[in-house]
Amino acid sequence: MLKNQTLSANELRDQKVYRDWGLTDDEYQLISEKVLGRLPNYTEAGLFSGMWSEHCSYKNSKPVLKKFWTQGEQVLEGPGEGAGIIDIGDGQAVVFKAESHNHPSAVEPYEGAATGVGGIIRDIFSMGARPIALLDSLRFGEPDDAHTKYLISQVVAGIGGYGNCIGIPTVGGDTVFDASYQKNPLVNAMCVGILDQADIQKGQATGIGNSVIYVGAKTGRDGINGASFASAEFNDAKATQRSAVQVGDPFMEKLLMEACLEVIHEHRDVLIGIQDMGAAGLVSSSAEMASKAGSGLELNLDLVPQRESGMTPFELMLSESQERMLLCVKAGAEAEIYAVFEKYGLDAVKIGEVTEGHQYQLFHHGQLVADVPVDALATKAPVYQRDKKRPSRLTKQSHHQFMPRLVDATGTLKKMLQQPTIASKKSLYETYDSQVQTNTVVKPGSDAGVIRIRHTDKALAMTTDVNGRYLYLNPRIGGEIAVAEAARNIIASGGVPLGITDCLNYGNPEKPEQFYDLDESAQGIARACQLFNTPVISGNVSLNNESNGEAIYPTPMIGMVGLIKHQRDITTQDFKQAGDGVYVLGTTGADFNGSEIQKMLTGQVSGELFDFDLVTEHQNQRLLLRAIQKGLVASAHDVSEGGLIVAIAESCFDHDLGVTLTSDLSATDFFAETQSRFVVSVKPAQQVAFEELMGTAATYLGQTTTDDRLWIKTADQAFDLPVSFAKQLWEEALPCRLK
Amino acid sequence: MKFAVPVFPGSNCDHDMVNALRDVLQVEADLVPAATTTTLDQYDAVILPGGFSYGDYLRSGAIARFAPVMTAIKAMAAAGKPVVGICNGFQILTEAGLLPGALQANRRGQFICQTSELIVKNTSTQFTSAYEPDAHIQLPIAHGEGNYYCDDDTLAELRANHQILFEYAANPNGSVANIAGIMNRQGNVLGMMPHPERAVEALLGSTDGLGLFQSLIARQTQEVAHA
Amino acid sequence: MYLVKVYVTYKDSILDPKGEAVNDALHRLGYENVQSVELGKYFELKLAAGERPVATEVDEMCDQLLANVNMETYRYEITEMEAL
Amino acid sequence: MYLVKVYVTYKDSILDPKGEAVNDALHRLGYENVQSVELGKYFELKLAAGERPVATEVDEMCDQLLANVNMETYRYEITEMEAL
Ligand SMILES: Nc1ncnc2c1ncn2[C@@H]1O[C@H](COP(=O)(O)OP(=O)(O)O)[C@@H](O)[C@H]1O
Ligand SMILES: [Mg+2]
Repeated sequence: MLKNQTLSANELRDQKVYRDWGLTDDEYQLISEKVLGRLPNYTEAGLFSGMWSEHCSYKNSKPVLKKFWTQGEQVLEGPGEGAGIIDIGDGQAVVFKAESHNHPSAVEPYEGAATGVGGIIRDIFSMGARPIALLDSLRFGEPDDAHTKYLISQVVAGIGGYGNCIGIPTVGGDTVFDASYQKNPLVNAMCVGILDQADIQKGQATGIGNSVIYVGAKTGRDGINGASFASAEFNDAKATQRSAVQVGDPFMEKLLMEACLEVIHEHRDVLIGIQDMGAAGLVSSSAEMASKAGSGLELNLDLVPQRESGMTPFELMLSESQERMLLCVKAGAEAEIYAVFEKYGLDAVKIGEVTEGHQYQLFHHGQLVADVPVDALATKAPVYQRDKKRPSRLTKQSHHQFMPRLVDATGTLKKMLQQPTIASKKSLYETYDSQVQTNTVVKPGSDAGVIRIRHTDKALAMTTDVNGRYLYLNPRIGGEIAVAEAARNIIASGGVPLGITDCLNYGNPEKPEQFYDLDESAQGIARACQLFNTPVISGNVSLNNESNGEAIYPTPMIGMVGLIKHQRDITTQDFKQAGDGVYVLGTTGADFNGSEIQKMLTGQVSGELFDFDLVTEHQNQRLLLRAIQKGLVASAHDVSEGGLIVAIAESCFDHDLGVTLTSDLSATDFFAETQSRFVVSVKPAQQVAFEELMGTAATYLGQTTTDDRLWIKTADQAFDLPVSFAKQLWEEALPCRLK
Repeated sequence: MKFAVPVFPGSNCDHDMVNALRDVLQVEADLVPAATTTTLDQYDAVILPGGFSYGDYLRSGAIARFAPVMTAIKAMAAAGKPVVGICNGFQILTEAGLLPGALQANRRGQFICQTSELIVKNTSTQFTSAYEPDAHIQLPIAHGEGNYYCDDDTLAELRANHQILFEYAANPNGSVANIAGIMNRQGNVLGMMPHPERAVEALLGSTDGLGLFQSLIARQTQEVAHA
Repeated sequence: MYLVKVYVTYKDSILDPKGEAVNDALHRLGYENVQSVELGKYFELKLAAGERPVATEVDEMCDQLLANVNMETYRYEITEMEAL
Repeated sequence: MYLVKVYVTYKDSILDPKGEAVNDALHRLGYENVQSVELGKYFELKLAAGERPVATEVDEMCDQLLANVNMETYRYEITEMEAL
């Protein structure tokens, strides 16, 4: 697997082995000529390949990420650390981040998904926060072939297997099926934590002579150089050169989490920095900790706890064995720290110390095996400004807006409810423990998951969203909509959006047409974030999601967290009782390009994306929030995929209520995916006040009933079917397809 | 009244249990480490919490049953004090032989998290006296191995002695005779898969778990009054 | 040094839900010839020679931990390994 | 009819958290002689004779379902059973 471990520096240069690790000839030259002034040896070249991978260095995406809006007075810690932090008052803060594990999950779905969850949890507790919730955003091919079904069941099992065992509730996510993701499934996991602001940690190593302590699982030959593997395009020839698959050990991580939080809370006077070992394992965590602090570092690799014998420095430094953390601790305080880990039955070993100067030095069997400037590894990777070209799919796009012709409104609705992307995801999320920690007020199944903050009147709402089809038709507007939709879900749940994290899932940025998608959508995201006052506080980039030259839809997953100031404002999507008034907030247009109905009827999405106005979106959101905060709203559901009719049907299901509605819209319009809309129900006593507040923004449609009947009279046809039957179609579609 | 809640490595509903006891039921409750606790004499009752003790890597509860605290728990059970196991706690109690039978993987092989309707089958016990006979209650379940198994003789015995306290209204996991919770012959050791501690606040969806704790507390208060 | 292979399976009278699931999955994949599947555990232990006979130790370990004798049975094979 | 016994174990280099947990538990119980534990799966399949050779079928079933070839290896034994 990793042959030629004994190559000399010259042989390495001549045989260009570094290319297999993802370093280009130019990068190799830069290292030899500018950074070191000599040829790197085998280990050193390996360190650079890990640290200069896209995953660690963001060398292709940095110019794009700079466009994000990261300010906002609520931000305590923006992008850069393990995770971002936002003030939520009372001396507390919320910490969140998302991480993609697309490639590992495509190769080994159960463990890939599980270790994705494990990794994002470490990011959160390494900041000093206790993880309180998980979300998962999944994209698969159409659930028809055996392999896709296998991927789905294994990925979902892996996410549940890790989260359930460690005891963090999975409270939300989104799941979309489209042929675009057939060969490149997306597995993005998000973790949310809370902390007291006094406990905020940094991943840094300062103070000459202070100790670098390794804690957690032993290092094995798993996931070696995974960072550069994750950054590479898939093709079948490469499949053979994988190193060992990483296996998650959630039990170990549970102990590690408790031990680290205990150190952070009770030994803060001697703890200087803490960081998880994620991509590029030991080298990335240690080099980043030293570089951030402007320190040098020296590690003795013989002291690294090892699961296997005969591991080389290259393997030890680049292994991505899971469930490991790195601490920097005041000299002399080691025993105090060891005692905490010992209590949890975990390894904790001093493997090196902070040194004078700025060199990064590794010793192995008494020999100096690497000696490079710390910053060269951590911050000096080249940054590429990639070429950008408007893709031909956009230049050739038709301006024509697709108009479905509906002969049978009810029949179309029945079919729509069974589309995998529209159908209930209950059979998937029911395998996740969504209630452990006993703070979950709103479980998966509504617009956002809601977690109360114990001993306060507050709660946090959280969601993940993005519709790749919209970005495929217009990356910039699609990017705006992704943020808008996330905000809509937070608002509908009674929350004020606080900020976002993201996973930018794209194709190969070296292709100008792919880079166009990345760059344009980042600008759309940035603009929307500024308007909604939701700064980007953390995120992750996953490029090269391509197979055989074909990229996935541009899919920037947006993870958003909002603050619900009073628990009485918590709102869910389901109609609450018969006799309530049903309204639609926002106007409906003939917007069908990129819609679920276009996909359902034509098998694909095409044409120019419909118009979208961020300002209207923002106004409608504010209006709904005000109505919720005034106590006027019984239920609120954002309108997204499938349009108004799907939103109304979904609102009926939880309490098995019917509706009798009338509208001037045509039956076809009920499938339009015009943005900026909500379905709202209001108790009779509050309808006057609600209508006064809404003015012309909301339209009355009718009432909820106790009848088992969804009945909507439109301008042309009626939707008419038993709610119980609609619900059955919607709930059984996915389990049936996945059998 | 004072409860002990042992923390096994990998327990993850331990804090939930203590929060329910302290914040909602206003009784004393301590977390006690399973590896170093050898006596529970100062407690009136013990509740083994849910979670994945030792990762549940061999069989759920199989490794936990050897934790040092188990000696103290067995002593408590022998002394007639209430011993309750919830979810993983139930699995540990069966592995330890304090309750009959065993818990297997769910019939469909998947973890299930949902609200389950239960029927309270025997209300003349110290765990269920606060419920109406045959009451239908809603409690969350969250388990991958909650499929209760016992042989026919054991089942007959459980029935004859009214040891079955909770039955599922709609069997979610394949349990024999829809069993969700049982007690021992002596009536002081209870094991159940559903999570009463997740159902003690209306904000979180159900308060039907309160009855179990209230039954226990009422019984204990009576005993103190008698003494 | 000994290599001990331990096989743990359900007792005959006990329904094996995991085995059933595998059986169904194999049928769905088109392996109609499969009549039944039982899924058990397979342990490989390396054991240094001690004071007590190996078989006694293994029996004890199985009874205590490796199998749940309420529902499972076990059998094992012990082979002596060459010292390295 | 055939009885097929399939043994699935982790490949070298792959972490086996389950085996580790059992190993630690055995040590805590005082079985200090235990040097290592690996925990794998053990299948017993009953297979009716079909058109294709049994071994071919078993190989396929292992590759497709019974083992995860990314991380596991398998071996099997096939014995012909007496018709009853
Ligand atoms: N993979 C998943 N994990 C957890 N919850 C999920 C997942 N997929 C969907 N859900 C839940 O299902 C519900 C519907 O999801 P979705 O249709 O994406 O909602 P929306 O369109 O309002 O964003 C939400 O509550 C969501 O959290
Ligand atoms: Mg929604």
